[in-house]
Amino acid sequence: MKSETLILVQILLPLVGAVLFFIAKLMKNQNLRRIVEVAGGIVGLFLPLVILMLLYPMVNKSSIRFFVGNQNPLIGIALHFDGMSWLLSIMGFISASIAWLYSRTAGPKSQEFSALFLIQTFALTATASSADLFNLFVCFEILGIASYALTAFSGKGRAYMAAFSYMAVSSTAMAIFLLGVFGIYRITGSLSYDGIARYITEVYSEGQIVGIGLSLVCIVVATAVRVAILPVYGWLPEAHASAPHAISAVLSGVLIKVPLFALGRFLFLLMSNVSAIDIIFKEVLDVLKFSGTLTALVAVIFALSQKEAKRLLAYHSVSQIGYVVSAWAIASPVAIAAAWMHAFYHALFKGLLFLSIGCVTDAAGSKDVYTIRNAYKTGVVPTVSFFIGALSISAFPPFNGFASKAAISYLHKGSWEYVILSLASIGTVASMFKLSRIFWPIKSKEKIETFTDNPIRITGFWLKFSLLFFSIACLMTGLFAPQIGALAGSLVGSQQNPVSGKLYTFNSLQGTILLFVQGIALYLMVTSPLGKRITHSIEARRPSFAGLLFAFALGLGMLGGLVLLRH
Amino acid sequence: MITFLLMFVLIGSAYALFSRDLLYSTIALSMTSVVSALIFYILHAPDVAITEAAVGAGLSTVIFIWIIKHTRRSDP
Amino acid sequence: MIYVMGIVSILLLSLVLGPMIISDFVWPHIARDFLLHNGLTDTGASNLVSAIYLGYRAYDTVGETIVLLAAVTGAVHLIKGFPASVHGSEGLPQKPKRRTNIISMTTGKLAPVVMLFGWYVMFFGHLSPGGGFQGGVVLASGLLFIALGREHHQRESKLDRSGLHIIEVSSLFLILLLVSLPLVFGASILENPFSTTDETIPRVIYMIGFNMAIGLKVGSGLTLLGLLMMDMKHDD
Amino acid sequence: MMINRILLLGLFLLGFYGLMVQRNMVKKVFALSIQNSAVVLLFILEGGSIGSHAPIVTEGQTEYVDPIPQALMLTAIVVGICVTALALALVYRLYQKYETLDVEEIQRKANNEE
Repeated sequence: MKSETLILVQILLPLVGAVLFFIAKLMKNQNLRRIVEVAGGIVGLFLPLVILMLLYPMVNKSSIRFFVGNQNPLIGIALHFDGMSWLLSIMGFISASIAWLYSRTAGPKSQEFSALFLIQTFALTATASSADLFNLFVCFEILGIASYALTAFSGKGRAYMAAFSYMAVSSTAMAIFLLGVFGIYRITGSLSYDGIARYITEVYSEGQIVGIGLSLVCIVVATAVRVAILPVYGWLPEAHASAPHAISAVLSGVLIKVPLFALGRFLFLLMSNVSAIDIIFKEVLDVLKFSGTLTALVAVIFALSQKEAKRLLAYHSVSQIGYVVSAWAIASPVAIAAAWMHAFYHALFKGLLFLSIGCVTDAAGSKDVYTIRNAYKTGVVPTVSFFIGALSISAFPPFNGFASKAAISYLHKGSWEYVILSLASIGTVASMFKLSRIFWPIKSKEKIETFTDNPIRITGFWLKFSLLFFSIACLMTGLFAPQIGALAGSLVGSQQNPVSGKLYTFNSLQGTILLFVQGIALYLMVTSPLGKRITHSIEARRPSFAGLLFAFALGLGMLGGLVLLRH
Repeated sequence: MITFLLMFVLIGSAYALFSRDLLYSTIALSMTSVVSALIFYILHAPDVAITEAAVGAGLSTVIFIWIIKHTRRSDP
Repeated sequence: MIYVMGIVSILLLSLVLGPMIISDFVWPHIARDFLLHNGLTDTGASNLVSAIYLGYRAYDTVGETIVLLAAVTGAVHLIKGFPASVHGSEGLPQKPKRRTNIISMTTGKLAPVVMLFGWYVMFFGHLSPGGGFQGGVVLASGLLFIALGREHHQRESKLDRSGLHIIEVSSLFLILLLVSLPLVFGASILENPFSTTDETIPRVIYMIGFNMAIGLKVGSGLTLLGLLMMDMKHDD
Repeated sequence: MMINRILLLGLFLLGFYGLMVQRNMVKKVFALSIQNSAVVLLFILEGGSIGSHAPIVTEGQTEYVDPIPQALMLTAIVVGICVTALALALVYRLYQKYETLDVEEIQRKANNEE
């Protein structure tokens, strides 16, 4: 089997799974339908993981570059399947298959849901390995349409509004992405990354440099909408809070990261062989690094002030993606490996948090962090898995958040980003402490509405299986972080292992304890009467529809102005 | 010639956005689709002309009329 | 307040998009010259747009069919999941119940012509302008024409939904089959299978097959959406 | 040639302004499809500047228009109509639930609902 065919089979298998689900929808008798559904799930989600294992030796040696259906390089669609796309596909398939298993008991069980879910997974892997601008546009559109429809599956009024505003902002962004593709094709005459890089070297005139710079700004800002960085993250909290739990786990875990690394493949390829455009890239990436770091802090402040559990977690996703962007924007191979590691670990512990909090709030019947108590009665598995997720996200040593956050803060050693990122992690500890209140036993004098009298024990095999899998994965990846760091480094082509060897030194443990003390102190401040007033005022301020578009125009204007001022 | 038709598209879209009655704005929108299909034909792009005519004028008008039938016809 | 934000964002956008759109560049003709010479020989289609659309960049077309599939599935699920009878639709005044037979007579005559045109556009997509999508959309409007003309109760008998569902799923399966067909001939995925064998079988058959599969898929998907929108009854 | 580009830039900005300012949800979907058609018109208008004949291969003819933007715009038009169809299905469900098409009212009702 040639490696090209294996790669395309691995990309197209989720589609076969989706077709199986459509066939299952047509079937009349029950058990035949269930068999076809199980077959669809296995073919669509688990078989590609096996193929990825087969592909590892080939990818480890060198990246596989080919044109789909070996068409002519000038017109055909290029695909680069290198270490990065292997890593992204692994991240995508693991969190998608576990979230799908979770939805077998708790989530929507209709065949259309699973078919759209598999189409979304197809779009993830296709985006991860595409090396053609217009093909990237089509993959972003499939990703978008599948996630709008899946967000609306939860049936709540809020979900429709969230899906609508997400759709409006990203289809405007995609129209501007098309303008970027137009600008680049008009100057270089080619759509594939290699073709663009080759023709760009002949760019001399001032006008062409400005033209290319502006189209790159359009493409970067359009992708920034899907990655939810500072100015344009407004759509994410509402969409992730109102989507079904399995979908918010995949949305936060994978869907906001793959576009970032796909954009990285395009930018870093161009930066490596073109000097004239290099100045523009440096500035664009600096701005992205700045806004990524700022996102980490601003989103944690918003997260601290939320009273709804899932919205608190959604703001955390925005802050964690801020971490990933601040590492990714350094653009050195070791930085990209560290960014991927944090993205993968975030997919694991954020998926765990969304799934556990989701089923606990469903069992409690209310979403408000201030009113739920005694959630530990819902069962051992949700409680333990929540605490593992909370400790991972707040970088507690044995769990995986500790290793990846150490890797990122090691990158930023000594610069102001280091200070802001550590402030953000203190905020993370405080908000996780606040979220864990729902598990505390009720004290007699508190008159908060609780569900002590009829604690609904959470049952369902697949639900528990997915929670346990994520918890064990968080623990294992935390313990074996240096090995995973080496794997990521070798695949991305960086000699240095992003995870520094001596992880559990004395001062790092001391730093963690200091972090936790500051976190608890911040938590006490937030729940003080003065703190409550501030948080209520922050929480009441919701991003309005026009505000989303205004932020988008602001971001585009800022970056475009930067390029125009330079020339 | 094309400039004139483009002005027509611009005016039609402006009317579609700012008119009080949604039914008239749907008609204005499908008219702009037909005119842009004509522009594509003039620009030697017959494939895109057929697609724009069939999808833009045909399908999106049907969907917009359906949504108006099931919601409200007049703007606030 | 919103108007101020609107004006400011328009100015910002024109600041960035203006110089990009308005600046004058010579349009590259490398691709056009290449296609001019070996577009016909490579894919066998004289319509160069179809040559790109189904030959060189067929992977985009597969992605696009999936976009349409996801949109139609999502829209059908959203519309069907909610019984419309709860809210009287005061959008348009209700049409008088007595239906004149003018409508059914004209649609009866007109529908076959539209359907024929749809099939023609689909089958001759590689020679004359047209192709899978355009043919599918015209076919769907032809089918909806027939449904419009019918009386309410007659509509269910002729155009029952399960028939269309089966067409949609089988055409989707046909597309996946066509995508992997070249493997049988030893070529890679999405490569024209008849390019490796000797010239007896013209290459254009692969493209006609693709056109037909996409046309059927688009046609049945959009007809389902149209039927659902028209009479809001959910039977299956 | 320049005037056409300015008109198309105006059409795109009109779509963006309409999407932002119009409170009626159906009008926002209008604005989305206007934006999409503005981009499609720009591609085909610019692509057609290098030739004078439709890209159907006929003997002795070399002055064809660039077929690549046309093939790309077929995809963009279909994607635009898919986004419109899904958006209107969402507007339909929102209307069934909140009895209004006004974005601010819906957001107000959604906020104080939870």
